[in-house]
Amino acid sequence: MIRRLLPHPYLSLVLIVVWMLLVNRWAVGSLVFAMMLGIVIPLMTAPYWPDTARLRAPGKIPAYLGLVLYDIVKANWDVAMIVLFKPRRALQPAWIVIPLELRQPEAITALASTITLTPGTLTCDLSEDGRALLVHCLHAPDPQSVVAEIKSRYEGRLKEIFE
Amino acid sequence: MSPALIAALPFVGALLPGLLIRSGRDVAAMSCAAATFVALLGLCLHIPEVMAGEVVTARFDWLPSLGLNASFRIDGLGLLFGILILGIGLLIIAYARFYLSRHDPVGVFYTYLMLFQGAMMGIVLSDNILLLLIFWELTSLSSFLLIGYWKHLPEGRQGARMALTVTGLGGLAMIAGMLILGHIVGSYEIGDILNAREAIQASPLYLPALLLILLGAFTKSAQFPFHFWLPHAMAAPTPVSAYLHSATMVKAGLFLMARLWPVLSGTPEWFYIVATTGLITMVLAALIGMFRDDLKSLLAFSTVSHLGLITMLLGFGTEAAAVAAVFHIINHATFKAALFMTAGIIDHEAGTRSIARLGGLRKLMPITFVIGTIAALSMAGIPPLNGFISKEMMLEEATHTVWQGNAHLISVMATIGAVFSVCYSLRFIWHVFFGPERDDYPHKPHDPDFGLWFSPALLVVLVVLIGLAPQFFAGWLVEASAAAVTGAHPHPHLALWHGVNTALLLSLAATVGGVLLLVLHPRLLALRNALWRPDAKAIFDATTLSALQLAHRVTERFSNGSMARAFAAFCLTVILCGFWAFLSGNYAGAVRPMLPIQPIPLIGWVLLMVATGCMVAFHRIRLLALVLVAIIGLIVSGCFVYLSAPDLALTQISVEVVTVILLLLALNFLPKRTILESRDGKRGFDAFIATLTGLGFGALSYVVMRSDFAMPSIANYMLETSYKLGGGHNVVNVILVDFRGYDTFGEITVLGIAALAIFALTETLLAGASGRRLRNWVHEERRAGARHPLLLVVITRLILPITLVVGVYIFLRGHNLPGGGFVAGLIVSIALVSQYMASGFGWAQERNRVPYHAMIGAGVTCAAVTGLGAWFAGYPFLTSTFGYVELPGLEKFELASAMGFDLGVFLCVVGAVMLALNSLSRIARQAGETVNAEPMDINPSLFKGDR
Amino acid sequence: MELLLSSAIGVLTAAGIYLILRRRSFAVVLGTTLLSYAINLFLFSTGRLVVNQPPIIESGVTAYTDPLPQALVLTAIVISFAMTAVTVMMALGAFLEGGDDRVDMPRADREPGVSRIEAGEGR
Amino acid sequence: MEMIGEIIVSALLVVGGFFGLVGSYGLVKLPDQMTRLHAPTKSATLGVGAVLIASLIWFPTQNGDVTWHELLITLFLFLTAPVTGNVIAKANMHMNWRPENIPGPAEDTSWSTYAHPQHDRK
Amino acid sequence: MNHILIAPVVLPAVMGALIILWMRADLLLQRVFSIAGTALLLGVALYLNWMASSGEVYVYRLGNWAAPFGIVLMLDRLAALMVALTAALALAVQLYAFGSGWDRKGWHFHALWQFQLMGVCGAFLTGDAFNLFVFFEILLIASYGLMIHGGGPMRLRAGVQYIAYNLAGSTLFLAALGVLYAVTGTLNMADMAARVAMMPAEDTALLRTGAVLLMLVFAIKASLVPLHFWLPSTYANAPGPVAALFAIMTKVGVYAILRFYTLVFPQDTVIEGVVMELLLPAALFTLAIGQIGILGTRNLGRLAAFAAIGSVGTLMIAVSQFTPQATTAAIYYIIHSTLAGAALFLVVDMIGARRGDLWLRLDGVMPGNGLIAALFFATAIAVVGMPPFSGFIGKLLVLDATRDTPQAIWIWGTILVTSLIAIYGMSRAGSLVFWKAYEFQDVPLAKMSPAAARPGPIPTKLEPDEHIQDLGDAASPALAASAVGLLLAGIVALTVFAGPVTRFAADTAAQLHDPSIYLGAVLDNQEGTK
Amino acid sequence: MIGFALGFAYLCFGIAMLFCLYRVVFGPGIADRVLALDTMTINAIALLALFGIDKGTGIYFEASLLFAMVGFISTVAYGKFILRGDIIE
Ligand code: NA
Ligand code: NA
Repeated sequence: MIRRLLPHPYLSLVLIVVWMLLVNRWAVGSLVFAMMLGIVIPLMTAPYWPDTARLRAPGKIPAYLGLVLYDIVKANWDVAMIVLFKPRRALQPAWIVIPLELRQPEAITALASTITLTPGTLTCDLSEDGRALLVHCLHAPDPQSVVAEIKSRYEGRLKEIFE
Repeated sequence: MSPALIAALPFVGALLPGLLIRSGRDVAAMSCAAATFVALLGLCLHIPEVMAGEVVTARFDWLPSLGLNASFRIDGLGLLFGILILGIGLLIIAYARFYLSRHDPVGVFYTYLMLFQGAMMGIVLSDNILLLLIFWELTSLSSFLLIGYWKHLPEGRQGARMALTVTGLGGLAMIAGMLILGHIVGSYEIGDILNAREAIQASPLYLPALLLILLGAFTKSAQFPFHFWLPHAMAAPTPVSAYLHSATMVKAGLFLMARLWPVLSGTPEWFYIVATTGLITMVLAALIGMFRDDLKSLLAFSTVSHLGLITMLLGFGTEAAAVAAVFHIINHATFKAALFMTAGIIDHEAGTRSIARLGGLRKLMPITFVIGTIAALSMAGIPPLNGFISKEMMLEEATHTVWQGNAHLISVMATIGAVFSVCYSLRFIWHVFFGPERDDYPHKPHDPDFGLWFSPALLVVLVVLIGLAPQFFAGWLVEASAAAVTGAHPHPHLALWHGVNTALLLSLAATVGGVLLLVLHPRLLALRNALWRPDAKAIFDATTLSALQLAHRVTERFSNGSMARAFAAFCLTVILCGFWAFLSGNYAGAVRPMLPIQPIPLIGWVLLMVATGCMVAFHRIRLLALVLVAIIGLIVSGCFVYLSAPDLALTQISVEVVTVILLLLALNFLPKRTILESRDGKRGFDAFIATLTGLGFGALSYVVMRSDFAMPSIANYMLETSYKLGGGHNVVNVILVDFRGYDTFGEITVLGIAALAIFALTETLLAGASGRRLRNWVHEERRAGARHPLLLVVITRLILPITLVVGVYIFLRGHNLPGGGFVAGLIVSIALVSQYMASGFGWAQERNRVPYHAMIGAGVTCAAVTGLGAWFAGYPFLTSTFGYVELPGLEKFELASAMGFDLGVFLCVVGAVMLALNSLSRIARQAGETVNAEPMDINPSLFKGDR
Repeated sequence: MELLLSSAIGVLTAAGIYLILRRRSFAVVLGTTLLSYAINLFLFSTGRLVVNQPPIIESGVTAYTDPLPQALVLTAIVISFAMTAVTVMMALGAFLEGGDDRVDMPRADREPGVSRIEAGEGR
Repeated sequence: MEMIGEIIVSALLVVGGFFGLVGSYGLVKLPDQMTRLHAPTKSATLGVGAVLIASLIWFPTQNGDVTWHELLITLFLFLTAPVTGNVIAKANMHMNWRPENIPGPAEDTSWSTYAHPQHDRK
Repeated sequence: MNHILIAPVVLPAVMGALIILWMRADLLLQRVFSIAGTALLLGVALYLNWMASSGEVYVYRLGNWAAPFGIVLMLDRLAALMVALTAALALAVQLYAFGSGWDRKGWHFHALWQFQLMGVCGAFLTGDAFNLFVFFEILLIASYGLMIHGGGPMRLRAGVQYIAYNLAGSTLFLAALGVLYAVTGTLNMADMAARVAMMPAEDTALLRTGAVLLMLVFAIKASLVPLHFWLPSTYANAPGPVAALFAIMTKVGVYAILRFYTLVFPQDTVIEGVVMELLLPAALFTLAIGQIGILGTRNLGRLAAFAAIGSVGTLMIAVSQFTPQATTAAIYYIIHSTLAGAALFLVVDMIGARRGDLWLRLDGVMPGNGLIAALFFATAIAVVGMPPFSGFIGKLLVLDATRDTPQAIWIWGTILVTSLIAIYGMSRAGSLVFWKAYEFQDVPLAKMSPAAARPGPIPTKLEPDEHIQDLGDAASPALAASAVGLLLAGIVALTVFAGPVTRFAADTAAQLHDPSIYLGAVLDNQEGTK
Repeated sequence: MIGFALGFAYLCFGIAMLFCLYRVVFGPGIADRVLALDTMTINAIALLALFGIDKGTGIYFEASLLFAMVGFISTVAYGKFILRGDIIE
């Protein structure tokens, strides 16, 4: 019953937050309306999200987000320096392949997004069998270390959260 | 019987053959004859009154403001022509019954004939010149139909068109002439006009009116130089020729001259134009007629000649000449109709009308011989036949007439004309009936049945009787009609014998000369064949052909299907007219101060300029052009934000993205590049026009922005009352859903219609040739495998619901903040589009439960019903109301009826956008697109175990 | 600012007209799109230019820009969107049916018995 | 308090402006299409993010109204940036790169951009 | 407040919406409801005429807003007449569409038809300049849909031209409205009139520009040379009944010119002469180009289109005089040319269905059919303005109304000379089409079934899970012919009752040329509004 | 101080816009231009936010939000067009 009423509970939560951010007012009426939306809209869009995302350890999400945020700021600075000061010829771009252990689409998406959002790396493609990500690095003198860092720093954590 | 009824009877008769044709040819003919007979009877009943000098009138108001009324009159002239038309008409109906073959559609023939008869009766009985004009043109039309009656004959088609063109030309001139005449008199009633001789002849417009009216009369009566159409009208069946082209229609011109004789004649202009034209026509046509080989052609030219004779008489402007003219009208009608019927009999029985192939018919066709000979002798003016008398009168008048101080010119010329006339008349007799019998006639000739010779025989009897006792048989009619023509009361004494006078001597000379010419005919013919002579038909054909080609060229120039030409004309027109309008007014100068230019708007301006320039430079790379469209749209939206129009910015940017998506969908099937086709010169010209237009419009907008409202804008009221009376803080939204909600109602209808049109077009395309072409479609471009990338699909699963929430927010807050039903609809559409882009339209569509058609219908209905709701409160359509509602436990919120309206807008927008996308997607699927089973290409969670 | 906007309107118009004068329907569509930008800006500017006075009633604020042209432009935008959609579709249809995306009517529209190849109007 | 708010906001604005500029500069400076793709999707993200956060902080310090709208936009940008980067990268791969010049994922497979989806149905 | 004023707009709108909502897959239902809707519209229109005949001008204040702030609908004699003409024309032509089977050659014919009527009626009734634009767009977009109904390469190509040209026209419309608003600060036509009358004489340049640009917009709709380029291919390629309905479309432009330049910009205001000086030469050229086109074209469909242009020329000559007498003539001619033009398009369509094409060739004769030939000749006579039909009377009225103008000689000369060209062209066309072959027996009318020969596209699905009901061979040539007969009957009635009609037209013209009642109705006495 | 910071940020994003324009004009590829458009959108959002701070109003929030959505949708659309031709297959 709950499953049928709330096909994607986390989505419902997100929507409630989004509505409250939108109306910009903490009032009971708004919350009630937000909850109505949180129920109705996922029901309406449920056909387009047929399978369900499982979260094994949702509690670890904030820590992960903090880590990513920190990495974004740090990497931004690095990339800025590269852009500003590194001569074109000294730039060593590289394609790297990241073998995936994650299986859930949502988890892979999270990983890919993290890679893209942290400057210097960019998720370009998924392999045909879904077991590897193609990542482009702006400046990677040592591509293998990048692969290792991504796998340990992000994939591992995401695996804990999702699977 | 009322004159109106007499004029109407033939038209009633015209309906009968159509209704009765299934009963057979005889019934059709009988019914027409009956109608004609009744009309004739009705007319004759008025003879006593007319003889007593009365004018019988009937009048119905038709279009009094114009002066066009259905007024009819019977006076002597009308009586004369009426008797001719109906009397000869009766004979023609009988004659035609036997003349037409069983293959000819007789019902059609009689209908046309009766239409014509009615039109003629209308002309002669009209008491209003505008009404007369109507009947006048009707004769042209019905004669067009009759000449073209034998549709298989090309000469029939050409002759009919020629007749219509020439008489149509005259008719149009006459319209102008009659309108001028009516303008001078102040009335179009003939009764009034006939009393206004002084006013007319004193008017400066007299000459134009005269010329225009005479142009009509001359073309109708085939006067030089419009004489050429009549012989070509001989393609009509002989009964038609006999009726229209000898006895009636061609006399309409004469009738008109006679009708207006009291007010138009008597001036030098009249004399020189009319008499001279008549004289030339008489002589020239007789000369041509002498050499014609075709019997009907000979008769046609003789008709032209005789019409010229009568015209000349009318042109003399004296009462005696008018009497002669009237009398000759009668005589000519009798003998010429008889002659045409004779020619028709010969054609019918011998199978040819060519004089060269005839001869010696005297013994084979004795009855025809007698009839034809008597009629032809009358035409030649041989006593004691009626033609002689009127010709004598003509010569008599001619001797009294002085032309430019020359006392003999006219009589000499008239005599020469008479010589020719005698010649062709005798030739008709001699070359057809006399000489040896031949053995090479197309058919073995013999006299026809009684039905066919009865009518001409009757006419010939009249020829003889009038000749022998003119005063008894025709005097009264001539007197009455001459009285009507001249307006005086002449008492003509018609007699066979006037004693020996100049006219008789001239007549004698003419007869002798005619015989002499007949003897010399073969040599003259050879001489004439050796001479160059203008071929009127060739000239006419060349004229019409070049007119046709000219018209074609002009038409091509003004509609050659070139869009660029159309647009160039459009731009130039707008620019020239706009400049002219501006410069011809008073410009008070720029009054409003300008806003200072800030750096960021300046950068925006640079962006816009460069992007627009790139657009022109790169437009042939179509995808790039679309990217540039998006950039321009972005900057324009930014401009709206900067200049205090947040709602505009929202709408502009969301519309732009949907537009780009539609364009991308279409571009998938269109060529990806535009070929460079225009030459440099053309591009230069286009650039010139574009620059001119841009300068003009830019300047206009500058002037507008620097000017002030001449009077306070109505927008101030809206700002004041938007919240108080409209219940919304967002004035733009209140204007949209309340002040000008009706506009918005129209606007969403436009959107809905657009989607319907797109859908309908798609279906048509798919069902037609395009559908077949699409089934074999091969995409030009190499395609990647990334159909539904995982990343996109997963993110969209979040984006879609979030965007929907945003849509709800924008929808609800629109009345007070930027937003509203329209933008919300677009946002929801965009959200759905993102879903379709992620997982494909087909896949997503299968999960959609709302038909888009229904959304559009429901949207329009919802808006309309919200609007109509106001009726129940007694208010006009779209009157909105609002209130503040408080539900327990929740804070107060506003509920405006305009929200119902906005909901309609919302539904319509979503339905329309989605239906359009649906259509494009259907095209793609027709072109071999498949529908994916899974929402994403690669779903690693579905792959179990190791690879 | 008025100069910037009016010159922008002029340039958009000129570019739009130039594109409309091309011979292929896609360019014409692009041209009409540019033209509609130009006209929207123009219509908007008839309320005269004002910075940061959006027509949204707030207490204490007295100066607002003219809201009426904005409402008119909104209507115009929507309508021109609908028109563009139909034009695009029709251009696509004409291309699919006729095999080329010219806008000029071929001679076969006006002359009997002219095939497109003959008239030099193939793809 | 107001002063501190102003300082933070100013700092965030400067930071945002800097990264925004650098991101777009990278678009001009970087040598090929793949490297150019890095600059804007990152620096611009932080650049805009900083400005939005500045805005988020600015309003409460000025008039006490808290507005969370900017957070929403930031969220939205962070959510969508990976997708746009991904799509443009794929487009680049499709248009400008041959599969041979990119390291392959494993034996027998290729990157999805170069693959052909199998499970389509008519 | 009389709610019936909004009916000519809401009725077709709701009818169109309902057709989409509930009957989109059922042609029979569509036919029934569509024709019922049109008939009802005609009834409403006649009632409106009865109302307007009192001489009063009725106002309907939408949203209950006072003028000039809200939008108003205005009913005067002219508006009522135009609405009635539209409804009558639509009814007859709709019967033809049934009879010829055109309505089943594609989708949404009836919905688009109703929306087209909505647009046309709305344009006639509105009293607001911008709302006029909106309704122009409605009628245009519906006409785009109708114009390409049935598809085909040439028709679609012509459709692209039609829509592109009119997009440019709409752009110009907005520009003109923008200028007028920027000067007068209002959109309500009556209010604008009042403000124009008070306009200072030293600042007229912008107002003049706006007035002229607006005139050009209407000139496009009316297809005045040199803004006529869109018309020939459009009308010639449009489906017969659609082209026939379009006979009212050019009249919308003419109506708007009449309305605006008698009400808002009458001749005696500061913008004096600005329109007259342009309009008359354009009208004369239009007449000439149209009539020359009748002779110069090689296609019967284009011939009908050029005839439409020619009729606009004659009409605009009368309009350009802006005198009550000339306006009377114009109003009479509007009715005449609408009926005659529509009838001509229908007859041409019948010929096309019969003959396969419409080229005017020597060998292009159609199998004889007396009825079609008779209909063609009757229509042609009406169109070229020969007696006995209303075209002649209309022409007389125009000639009569223009005789005192300084340009009379040009006007008369052009009208009369081009009439001759048209007569020759029309007779040539008719004789080429009907007279070449000689059939001894007529092919029965029943064999003429245009749509039956070419079955329409009937897709299996409209939207998912929606199946379409096919009426099969739904064409009825007799119905089609009677529809033409109805139009001709209208022409005959217009001829016979020319007196009463011109009296009505004169009253209408008088009302137009004395806008005080109109202005008073809108601007004074606004009790009950918000 | 905030004024200077605002001016600096305005300038940065303004110049950033011009940098994007450079890529629009000189490409060379279509993907470069799409990327430039995407970046422009983001810069525009920043400019909107700056404008809001400058004028002390939150009224332009909806526009920013919509810019973000539209930037995303159009970039994906162009990308899909390059990849597949049909963007909603
Ligand atoms: Na709004
Ligand atoms: Na992005």
